[in-house]
Amino acid sequence: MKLGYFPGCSLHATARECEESLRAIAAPLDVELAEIDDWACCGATSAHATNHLLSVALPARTLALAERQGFDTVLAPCAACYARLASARHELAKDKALLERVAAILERPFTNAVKVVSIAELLRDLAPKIREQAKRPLGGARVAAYYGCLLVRPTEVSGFDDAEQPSSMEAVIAAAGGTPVEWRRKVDCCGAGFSLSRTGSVIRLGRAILEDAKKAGAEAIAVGCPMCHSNLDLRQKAMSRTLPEPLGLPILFLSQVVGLGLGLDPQALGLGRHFVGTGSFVAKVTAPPAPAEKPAETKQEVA
Amino acid sequence: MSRIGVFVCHCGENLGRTVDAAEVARASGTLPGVAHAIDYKYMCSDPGQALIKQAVAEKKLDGVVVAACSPHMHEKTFRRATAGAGVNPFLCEMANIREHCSWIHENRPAATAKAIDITRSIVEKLKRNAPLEPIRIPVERRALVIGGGIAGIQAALDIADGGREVVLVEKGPSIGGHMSQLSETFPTLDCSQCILTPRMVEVYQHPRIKLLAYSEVEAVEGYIGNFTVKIRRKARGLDETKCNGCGQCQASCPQKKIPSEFDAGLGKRSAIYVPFPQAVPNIPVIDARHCARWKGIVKGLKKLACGKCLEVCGRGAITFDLEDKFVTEKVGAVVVATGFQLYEIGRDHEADGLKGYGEYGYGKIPDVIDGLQFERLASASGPTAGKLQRPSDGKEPRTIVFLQCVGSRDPAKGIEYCSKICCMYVAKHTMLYRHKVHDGRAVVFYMDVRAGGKGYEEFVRRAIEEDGAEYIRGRVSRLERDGDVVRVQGFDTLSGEPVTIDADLVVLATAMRSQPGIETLAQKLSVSYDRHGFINEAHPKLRPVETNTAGIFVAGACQAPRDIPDSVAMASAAASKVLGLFSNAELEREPIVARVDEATCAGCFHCLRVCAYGAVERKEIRDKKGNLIKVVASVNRGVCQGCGTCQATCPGKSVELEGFTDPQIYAAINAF
Amino acid sequence: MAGPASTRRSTLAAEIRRRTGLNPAKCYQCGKCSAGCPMAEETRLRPHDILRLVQRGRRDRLFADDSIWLCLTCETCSARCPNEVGPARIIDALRELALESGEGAPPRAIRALHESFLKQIRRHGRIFEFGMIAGFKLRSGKLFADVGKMPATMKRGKLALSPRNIAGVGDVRRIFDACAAAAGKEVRP
Amino acid sequence: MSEATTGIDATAGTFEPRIQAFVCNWCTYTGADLAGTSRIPMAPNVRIIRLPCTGRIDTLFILKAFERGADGVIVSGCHPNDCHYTAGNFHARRRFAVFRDLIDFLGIDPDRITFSWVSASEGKKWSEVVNDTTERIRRMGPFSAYHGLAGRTP
Repeated sequence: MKLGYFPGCSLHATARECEESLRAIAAPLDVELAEIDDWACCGATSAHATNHLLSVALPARTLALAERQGFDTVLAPCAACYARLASARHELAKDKALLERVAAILERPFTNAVKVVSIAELLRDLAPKIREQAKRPLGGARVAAYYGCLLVRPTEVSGFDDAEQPSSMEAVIAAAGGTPVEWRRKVDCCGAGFSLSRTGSVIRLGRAILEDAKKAGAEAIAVGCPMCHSNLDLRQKAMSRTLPEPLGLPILFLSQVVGLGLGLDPQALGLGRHFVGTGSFVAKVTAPPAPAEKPAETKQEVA
Repeated sequence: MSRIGVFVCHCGENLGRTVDAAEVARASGTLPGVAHAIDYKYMCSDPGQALIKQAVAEKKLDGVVVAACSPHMHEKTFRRATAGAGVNPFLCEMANIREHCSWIHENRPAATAKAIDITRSIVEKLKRNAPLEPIRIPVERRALVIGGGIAGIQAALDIADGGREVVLVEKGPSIGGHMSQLSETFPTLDCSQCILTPRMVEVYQHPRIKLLAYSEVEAVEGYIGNFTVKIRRKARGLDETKCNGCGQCQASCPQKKIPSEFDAGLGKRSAIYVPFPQAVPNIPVIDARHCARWKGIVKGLKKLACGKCLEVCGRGAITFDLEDKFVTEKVGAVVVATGFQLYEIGRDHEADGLKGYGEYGYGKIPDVIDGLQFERLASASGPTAGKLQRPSDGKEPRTIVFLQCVGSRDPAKGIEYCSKICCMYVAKHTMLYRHKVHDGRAVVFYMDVRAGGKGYEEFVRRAIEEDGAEYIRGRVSRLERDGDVVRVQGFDTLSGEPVTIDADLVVLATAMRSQPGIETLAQKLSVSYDRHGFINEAHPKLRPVETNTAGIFVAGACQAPRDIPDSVAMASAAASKVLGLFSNAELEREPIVARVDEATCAGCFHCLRVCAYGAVERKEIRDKKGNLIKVVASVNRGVCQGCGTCQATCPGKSVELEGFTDPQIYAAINAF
Repeated sequence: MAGPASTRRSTLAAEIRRRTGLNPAKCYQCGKCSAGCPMAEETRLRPHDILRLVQRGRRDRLFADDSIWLCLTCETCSARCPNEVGPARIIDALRELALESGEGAPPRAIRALHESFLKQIRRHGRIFEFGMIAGFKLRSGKLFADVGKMPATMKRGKLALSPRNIAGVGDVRRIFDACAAAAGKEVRP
Repeated sequence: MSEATTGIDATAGTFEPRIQAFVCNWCTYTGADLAGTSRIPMAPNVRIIRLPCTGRIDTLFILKAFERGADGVIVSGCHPNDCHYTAGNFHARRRFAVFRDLIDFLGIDPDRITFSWVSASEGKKWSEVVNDTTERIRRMGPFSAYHGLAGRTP
């Protein structure tokens, strides 16, 4: 499978581990990631909060490039980029006049023909292959799937999963050999774009998410969004401050979880770049299997 | 027809503003064949009608055109006046120059010109009208009532008490409907079963009511006064005439873990069962899906399992006869009273365009129940004998949160209408709960309280003021299971603050929906229904219990969400309509029906295929010696409803619809 | 209450409808949006308040404080709204309106973020977080917030120090100018 | 077309289309009544002929109307599933689907005919159908291809 790859700004910077793990798992899963040449930023929150036309035109430029470069599907592993690309695509498909207007602004041919997929959707569809390739099932480690906002909303844009009770990431975690955790806050908002500008809100919202995952028995959280990741990882220390003890919940990209399941090298998956240490979690899930009666023992350990 | 009178109405000031009525009369007077044309202030008034009668007599008129309001308003009035003047009423037509002209145009010359056009067109049509005689058809003075809930029971009893026979068909094993499941009823808090069961017994014992429970309407043929109804009597697996309702079979059945429909899934029943102790008829049915022996018989096994019930039945009533039987009944009128079902918040009904509530857990949280389940929990005859115990662990809930408008008034989930009864029953639930658990908390999330009805507003106020129900105005965003509580995340729009409540039990006032399969039944009956499957009444104000098919009436919640008093009132109204219909051995109807010209009919029977009523029949034409010459179409004037589709379909122009014949329509077009 | 509210209402609600294709009159004030809003406890106006004020044409109250700028666009309100009113998109349109008309502006920090962010895109075609963060700090006055995080972030290879423009940066600048022209002023919070 | 109608033409000095409407008694006629009781203004160019059901509308009626000088025709009845006679509107729809192909052949631009569904509660929609059709026909100009035929009777 060949996909047009739209890394977005974060995957080249704060979310490098996302890109590293994604590239690492691509080969074993028969996915070819071809970066869209000369892509530009999707505009993120700042564009749609200030100028609607800009918030459509910036993603449209990238979609037009992908179209010209011969891709029929674009993967946007960052949930925020995915939401902007998919929203623009959705709106342009609905509104022919807008499509013409945007094509004129872009000064390039554009038919809005390219599909946009999220990381959760892609990996869910690859779940059978993940299950088949999984070299080192995660020993049943309890992982909470965190969708946040942008993977499942707006519902008319996303639509690959249920907006309130989604299950695609759980399917991926299970395929990689982990045990998905049932918890309450998987579609809550972490504060997203306020990470820098209104840190207090992010701390409040993120803390509630982490506490609930912890209460549900999660040993790690899997995310599909670099913004969620940086909020929950980088600011976890601050979120723990009012609590009796640090939360200590590693925040992994979904691609990293899959990579661990496929038995790939943790360093290659970027697991050394996290603020909340992933060491003990990685050590646990990569522990050499006990000689006999392995499944039962592992289960006991987890329980 | 050469002596037509044209009568132009001013309708007080209504017409005069934009249409010059005198000018319309003047212009009409010049039309060939018009012998008389006048205008008058109110043609529909007594003096106005007297003018028509006088003109007919004096000017020897043989046709009347009244240029005034819509024929839907006063066609009957003026046809009666025309008949009173000694002219066939179908030689009177109306030109609609009010609704279709003066009320919608501003430009006086243009509107006047249009009014003249309209009148001329009608005059030309009228010249081709033929005198018609009303059709008289015999009436089978028995009624069919479909549905044995409170509406059906009431309709059946009223008709039977009025002296006419009734066939009452109920789909389930017992009559009683949803009302039999209720604990208490608003706004009096009297016990539902205490007032209902005597009525159920009355039905059973009534000499003029034939009760066919566990039965469904299979096919309907015929027309007002003359319906033939085929009814499927579903196999109970036992002989009703031998069973005395002792209940031993039920007690002996080893299969006891089947969720009880009557207890809304909260209680259990056996595979051979009577749905509830007061059931009418008090005769069990065998549940084909769960009875091991029945399944064995269906599979054709040699060695059959169980048979405990067979052993204990002292009367040999249990036969395991699995064949459905069919009976045919002839009736003159039908009352549809099939009731409702409740909206479910899961995803099972996506095919119906209903989305379910993911934010409320799609029905997977055990301590989130619906209003009917709460009724069963609160009912003395319920699975907990009236002790309030929540489903998950049997604990008595200390805090109950009630959510109104779940599924109702929620276009995003597929239903935009108000279910009407929920405001009242939620208030009732809070009272029942607070009467049982004095220190418990009853919180209601509502959007508006709609308590229009006698004693209704007072009832809701009592729940709030005397019984301490806490009403919070706002919809709930999310329900989550958190340990052993259900977390309710809401907002109080009146104080402007978020509200989070940890509830032991959450009760959803889910929407009332039409019954599943109602579309199929409606099609059998040729009655129309709205996009939610509620049966359409003939007129929302003036003909609320009639349908658009003559002789078929509607009562209760199958027409729209209804409470008990409304359903009963509708049922009595429908019954009185039925009795009115039955007050004569024959009935008269408008002769707007199709007629076949047998001389030109080629016998292609396209007309027969397009007729929605089965009114077209094959008729053999024979010579004097009895040799078959040809087969032609023939219209049963009693069955024909007068849509005219046959006429437009006929390739040989051999069908004419009386009152709307081709010559009449072409004359109207030619006058354009 | 100030002013002839009835005439104002129709213009604001109609303006929102024109921009978004959404009809604010569909809101019946159930408050489900506010019940699920993650920012409801921090804002003075909650989503249903905002819809009400749009219906009543109260631009003055809508633009008087930070509320509309504190929306995270998490879309929870839109996902659960029984009438599919689309509060999140309407709030976006209000922000756009406020900027265009100059009636309202985001709080300094949020404004600084949007400004730095858009400036970066305009300049390079992409975001270079180091430059963006530096710009944000200068604009917001939050000079010392998070400085402790910088070395740790860099150590993890997560901040690229030197920006590089994309080849089509001219393209991007033209898009900015065209969109700004359409909005009647420069895109600049 | 008689002298009386010239009132329309004279007022504007521009082309005033003449439009014949064939409507069913139960839905559209009643909807048009509702437009009247609601006093919804609309173009005065349409003349209504009432029939029990769209199922009764013979396609020849439409041709006849054009022959008699109509510039446009409206055919309107109940919404699908809402037919007073259960299915008459479905039969009509099938008939008109075939008819549409034919009228082009007969030299009538299919755009001169409006098919619509207007229920008894859609007075507003009826006014829109009337106004839209009038405007469209006004733009299309008069229909004169059949004028030579006028005067004949069926």
